Amino acid sequence: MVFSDPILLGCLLTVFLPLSAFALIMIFTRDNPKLSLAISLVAATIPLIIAWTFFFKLGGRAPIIYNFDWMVSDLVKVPFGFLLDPTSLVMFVIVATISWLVQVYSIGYMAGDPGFGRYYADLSLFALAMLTLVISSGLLQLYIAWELVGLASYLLIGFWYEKFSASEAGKKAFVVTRFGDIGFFMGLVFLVIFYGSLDIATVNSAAVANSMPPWLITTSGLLIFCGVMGKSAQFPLHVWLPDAMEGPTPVSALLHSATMVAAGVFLMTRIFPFFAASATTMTVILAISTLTLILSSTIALAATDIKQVWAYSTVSQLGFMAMGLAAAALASGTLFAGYYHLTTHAAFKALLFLCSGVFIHHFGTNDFFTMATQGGRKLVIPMACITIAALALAGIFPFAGFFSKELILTALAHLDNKLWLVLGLFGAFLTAYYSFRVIFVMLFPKSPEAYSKVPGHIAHVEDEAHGHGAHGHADDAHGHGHDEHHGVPWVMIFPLLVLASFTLILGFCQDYLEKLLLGASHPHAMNYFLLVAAVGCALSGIALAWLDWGRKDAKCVGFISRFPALQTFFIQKWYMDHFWRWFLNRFIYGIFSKWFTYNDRRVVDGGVDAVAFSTVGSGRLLSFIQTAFLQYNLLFMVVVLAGVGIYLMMGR
Amino acid sequence: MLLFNQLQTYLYLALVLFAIGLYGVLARRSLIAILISVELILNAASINFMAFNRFLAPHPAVGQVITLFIMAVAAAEAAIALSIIVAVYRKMKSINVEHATELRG
Amino acid sequence: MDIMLFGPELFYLGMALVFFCLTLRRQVQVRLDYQIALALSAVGVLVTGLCLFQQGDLFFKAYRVDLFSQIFKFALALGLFLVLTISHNLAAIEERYQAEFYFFLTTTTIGMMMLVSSVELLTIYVALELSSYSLYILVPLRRGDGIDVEAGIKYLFIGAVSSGFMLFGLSYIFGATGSTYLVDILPKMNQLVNSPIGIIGLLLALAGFFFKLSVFPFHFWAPDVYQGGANQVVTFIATASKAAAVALLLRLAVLGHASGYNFTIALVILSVVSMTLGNLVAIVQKDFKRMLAYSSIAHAGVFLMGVLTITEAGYIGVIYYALAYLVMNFTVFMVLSEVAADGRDLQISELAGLYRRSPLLSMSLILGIFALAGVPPSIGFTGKLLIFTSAMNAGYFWLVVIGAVNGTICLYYYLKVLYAAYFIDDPGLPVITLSLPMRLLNYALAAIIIGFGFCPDRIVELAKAAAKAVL
Amino acid sequence: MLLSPFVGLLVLLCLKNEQKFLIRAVSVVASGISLALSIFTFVAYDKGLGGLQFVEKYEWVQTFGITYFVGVEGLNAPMLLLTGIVIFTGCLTMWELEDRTKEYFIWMMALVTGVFGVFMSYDMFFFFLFYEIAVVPMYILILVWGSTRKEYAAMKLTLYLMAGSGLIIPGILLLYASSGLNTFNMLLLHGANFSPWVQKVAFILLFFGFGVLAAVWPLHTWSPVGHVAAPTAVSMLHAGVLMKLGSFAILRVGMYLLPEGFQYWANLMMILATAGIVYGVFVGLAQTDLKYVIGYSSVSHMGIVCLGLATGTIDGLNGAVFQMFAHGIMTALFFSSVGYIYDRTHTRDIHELGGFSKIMPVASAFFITAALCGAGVPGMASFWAELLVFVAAVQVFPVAGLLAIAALVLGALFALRVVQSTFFNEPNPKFVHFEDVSPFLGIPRMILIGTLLFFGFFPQIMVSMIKSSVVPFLQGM
Repeated sequence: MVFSDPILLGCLLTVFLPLSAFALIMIFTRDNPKLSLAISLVAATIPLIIAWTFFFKLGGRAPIIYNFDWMVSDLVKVPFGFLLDPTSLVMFVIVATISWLVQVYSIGYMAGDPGFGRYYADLSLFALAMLTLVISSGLLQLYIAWELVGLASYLLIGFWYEKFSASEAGKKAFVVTRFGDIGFFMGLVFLVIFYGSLDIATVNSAAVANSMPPWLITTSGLLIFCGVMGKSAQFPLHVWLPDAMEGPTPVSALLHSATMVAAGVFLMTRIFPFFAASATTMTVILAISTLTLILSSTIALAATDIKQVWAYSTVSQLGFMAMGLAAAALASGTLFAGYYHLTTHAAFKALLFLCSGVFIHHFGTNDFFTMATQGGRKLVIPMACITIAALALAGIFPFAGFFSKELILTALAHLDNKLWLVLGLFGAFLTAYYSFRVIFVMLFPKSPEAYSKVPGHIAHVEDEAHGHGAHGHADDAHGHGHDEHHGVPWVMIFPLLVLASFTLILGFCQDYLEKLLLGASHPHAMNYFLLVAAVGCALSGIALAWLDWGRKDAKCVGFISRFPALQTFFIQKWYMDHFWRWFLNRFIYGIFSKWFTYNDRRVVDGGVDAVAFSTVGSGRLLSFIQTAFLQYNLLFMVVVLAGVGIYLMMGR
Repeated sequence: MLLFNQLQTYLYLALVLFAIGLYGVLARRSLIAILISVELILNAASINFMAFNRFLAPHPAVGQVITLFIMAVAAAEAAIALSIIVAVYRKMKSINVEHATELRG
Repeated sequence: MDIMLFGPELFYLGMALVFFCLTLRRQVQVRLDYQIALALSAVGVLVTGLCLFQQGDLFFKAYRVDLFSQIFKFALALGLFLVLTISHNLAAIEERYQAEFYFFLTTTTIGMMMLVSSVELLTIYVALELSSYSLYILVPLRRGDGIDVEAGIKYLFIGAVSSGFMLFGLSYIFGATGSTYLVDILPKMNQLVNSPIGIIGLLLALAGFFFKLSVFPFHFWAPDVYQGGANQVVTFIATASKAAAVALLLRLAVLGHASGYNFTIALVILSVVSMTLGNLVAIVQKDFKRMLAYSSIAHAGVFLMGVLTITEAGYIGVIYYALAYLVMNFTVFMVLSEVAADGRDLQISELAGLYRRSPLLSMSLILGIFALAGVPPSIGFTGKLLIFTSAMNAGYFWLVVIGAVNGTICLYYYLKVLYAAYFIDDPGLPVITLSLPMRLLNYALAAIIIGFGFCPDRIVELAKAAAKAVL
Repeated sequence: MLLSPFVGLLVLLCLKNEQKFLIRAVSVVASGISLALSIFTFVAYDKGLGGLQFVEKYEWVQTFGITYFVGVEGLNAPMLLLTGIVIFTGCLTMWELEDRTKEYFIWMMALVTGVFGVFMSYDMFFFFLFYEIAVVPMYILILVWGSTRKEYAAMKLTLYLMAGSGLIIPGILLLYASSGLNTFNMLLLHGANFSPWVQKVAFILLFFGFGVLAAVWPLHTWSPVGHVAAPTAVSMLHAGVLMKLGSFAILRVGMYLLPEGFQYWANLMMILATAGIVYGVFVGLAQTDLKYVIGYSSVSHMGIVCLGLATGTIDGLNGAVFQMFAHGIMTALFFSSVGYIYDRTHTRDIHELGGFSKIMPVASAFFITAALCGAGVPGMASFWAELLVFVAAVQVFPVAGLLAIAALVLGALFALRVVQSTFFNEPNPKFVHFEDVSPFLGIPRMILIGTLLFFGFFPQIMVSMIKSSVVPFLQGM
């Protein structure tokens, strides 16, 4: 049956090839880099082909659903299945493509690393999980894949586990996303109990709204959004994503910018009608995502680690997508704006990371000021690509970001409250500023002394260990021997070019994609005011960046240094890390854990021991009855006998 | 009714004897004195048997037989007790019960 | 009069005569005495076994021979035989007294055999005294520094006072009912308990029997005697003597039950106190035998629990457990006397390294201890469970709860023994070698403890028939 | 199946102390046979037919209504499989044992006989008998082959469990006595009409009695101490199988025979279970000894089992039994990995260890897998179990259910904290020279992981098995 149905076969292959690649590498070929690579690449290429084939063959057709029983208990019925509709197909393609590109890229990036095999195994695991997530037909299956994605992320972030910061970051990522996932899980449990099915198609249908009271929809919607918050790094659970940059850069490109973190937003699009059924939910989402946008953009202003900048940029863009979706839902629009931004963002952000990876690989530092002073712009292709990507990020025509951002802003403009739009525009301005801060520094490097005033920047390599956090030397610990700076290998350049071309093309695929996703293209009236405002914000951001960083006699301090308090606030990341650390130490370890342990040792266990000791003690006490003196014994005997006798007489 | 022809008289007599014996057992410190007190208790029982036999029993011989048995058994008991007391004296050079206080706890 | 009815008693009487003659000899032949004793007691077991299914009355119906009595007689004969098997090295008793040791063991066995058959007050009294007096003498026979005579004197006086009480109580019962036959007394018990004379009589009478079983508050002799007596003598007291006492109590308990609710409550309290006190005090003991003495006090409480149900199930349980107790207690004492081959008192800590010194003995020790603690699959567990079951069936819920809790407490000190035997090692202590018969004995005991614990059916059926006879 | 460890025990008794290889081989073969048999029953059990299968029944003591009555149904088949797997892997794990090998395996076999017996018995007498047989050898196993305060731990564990038995005996006997049927046969007792008083009293006695073994909060303190002291395979068996005896017994004796009592006390069960889940995680967070950490995670996971039982729904029971199975395998894996590391480094302090992924990648992979399973990562068997339990719990006790789910976050933190400090970071130079798990010793761990993954990917095999009995079970209530 499987073989007679090529579509099903394709789906199954997509899932099981990476799985078997993971298993094979983990069990057998971990210590053989070549073979591991081959296995993993095969397992990445075939899904890629399948994805594109499906995309073109099935694009316009009605959703195809396969369902098999996975586990059937009583109330809980978990099917294992596939849902191929435009929403999943687009994401399918994105994931398969970037996944494949990153695998290719990593050949160069990770060459010589002792954990090469393990790296590819983990990538395969990720591919398995992410692809399953994308094409799964039920929410629970999606959740399972979601968790597995988290697992892969954990393994990949902590890939260089010898480093404390890396393993710590992995742990943080897992636990923080888990925090959100719990909400997701609770939401699913609510759905199971009150609705009975987790089938995506059913959940999206109107039946839900009819069978569940509104408060329940709101509650479960919000709970599910908790999962989105965790995975897509929305405030206040965004803290893990910047730390996740401890992982190898290709991983950051794949997981922590393009695909995995987008899974949250993908989930929102996946069950968009369900979310849209509750306005409260959507307002909350809108508020949170806007806050996230502003927060992360401001933090990015002050970051000196190139990956940190892009990480916060990712956070802000994810917030932006969520804003788009929420706004669309509130204004009864479509999911296209957010989804489109997701697509374009995947391309240009992956590009940004991969380019940065080239620099990091080459210079052995994450600090873009150092890269700049060491001649970063001499790597022409990466420099060009990174500039393209930054332009897209800033939302400049004709790059992809321009179109998708404009769509989201349009959606925001449809809202009654124009505050959202203003904040969105402000975010766009900040985005343009911080991305071109990087670009201008790299393009027009000054002398190292010029950057010494930049807070957080480490001027001398020797000082790195004392630098801001441990991020200063993220990648040089794994020592993959790039001391001789030979040219950048083609396996690393090739993905850059592919992605750059996507960045250029995607903007003009808007109509095609919209038609694909929504069935029809809505030629929307260009809101020229908005257009001007958006581009204006972006350009002013770029201009400000030029003033601060680009021009010859730039002060190289950033406009934000005029407000020292704010600057510190931003450098300290709004004290969110502090908050969580405080929360963890203070409440979890300090109060609950400590006192429960104390209680366990002293009260519960102590009680048990007390019973034991008092038993022994009473034995010792009672043993005094047995005196050595015969007549006391006899007396005792007589007295007891008399007592019993009296009792019997009384009771007569 | 004569006092000595009443069951109660003998029962009280036996009870008093029993009490004296019991007191002796508890109060005297000499092993031999304790032994004698035990014999008093046995004799109290004997008196009871005889009295009951005389006044109540359907079968006239039972109590007397029992008493005879008690006397025999008491003799044996005395013999055994005395022999052990002799052993005590040999090892402890004392027949005071207060000196036999090794085992405790 | 069918001689078979009185067969076992007659046989042991003959055996006693043989040893009486042997005691009169001038020169001492220890090995010969031992061989004769062992051979005769083995024959005795055989004889008793042959007489197992005899039935009838003797001596003007003062003496009842039924399955119940015969089972216990068999147990007694077996107990004697077992004790003699570990008497091959009587280091604790001077050689010239060893013939007397056998003699008195035999006479006390006769006394106990008579005890389990007696159904008349005077017979009971005489049999009880016969069995006790021999033991009074056996205890101070040990050579030692004086604790033996101290133990003997305490045993004697507590025993004498108790039997004095008993006799005094019996006299009241006799007076109130006009009969000395249990059969005649039983129907009159009901009105008897309403008079002070009846209550006092019954209470005092029970004193003597409780003394034998070492139920609280008549338990004071047990620790001292266990510690002070020679190991073999104590083994006999702890095994056979206990079985006889249980048998006697089973015969008499009907009386107590007939006396009504209050009396039963009193017995329940005594049972609870016995169990708890015995177990608690046992925890703090250092001397192995003394600990076992307290354990026996606790077991007396368990027996009492079964006895006071006065149901067939309870009696089955008690009979089963009495037999089981004989075997498992013997097992422990056997280990004890083998380890303390020179006849000394064994401290618990001196069991150190037993698993190395003699794996077989340590296995027996584990089985014996687990059986005493009521851990399955052992006869101890099954017996205890049967008793608890019957008590629960009779409605003593709290008694069972307390009993079960006590089961936990007792485990503590039993495990301390295992701890010493299994965990502590003293390399200085030599390996213990066992003769072939001893090894066989060990295996046999292990087989019995496990086998009958797991498949109690045959014994239960037997006990059922016996219980029917006595109820 | 009952016989194979028992026969193994007998054969072992006959072997000489010196024949270590033979001793090990015999025990491995014996446990292998029981594993094979348990797999056979699991596979051969006819789910469509349901009910009791492979029944053996003999009159044992007629007077007291004791029958030897064993059988297999959907509830105990997974438990038997679990036992088979754990004992087999446990025997393999202890292959290197040199000290008093023979005795060790004898006691192991005795223990396993008891465990199989409990799971299969349908007669309360034998149920209890086997229960005790399973519990008591622990004392000696810990005492002789244990570590870290073993005297204290062994004594504590045994007394604690025996105190539990002290509650069980009155409970069982109360059932026996008040039914008036003069039988220990559970199927017959099921039909008895117990008065409400009996239902309540007996249930609470049995719940706490068996709850001790199931480490129901707050009766759990023996468990971390015991696990720490016990030798590897014993920890595996103990946490993996023995603790399940307790929860299984609550299900089989308590809930089955006393439905009203269960209804009456369900809320208490729920509260204790939730307390255990949350509490175990919090306390575990503060531990630095690896085995303590696992011990408290067991407390937490057994809380999930108990919560599932307390719901009294099909999902809840399915989940509870599934969780028993999954947790058993998982903990066995945990302990076998820790045991391996401890045997070499002689420390279990997570601050002292470190970087073991470098030193022993395979051993660490085993542990990390277990830790992830413990954190409830999908793809492992325990995820499904927890899913079922949580859904049922939220349905029946919303607050408790949500609390329990929330504790999962901490569960993740809990697991990863240990993984991080033990296996990641720079290796402690003291331990660098140690070798990784040899392929032979890797086999048992691979089996355990394989089981976890197998039932993680194909949960339906397990769930349908359990369900085939749970449905009639609940109908009977």
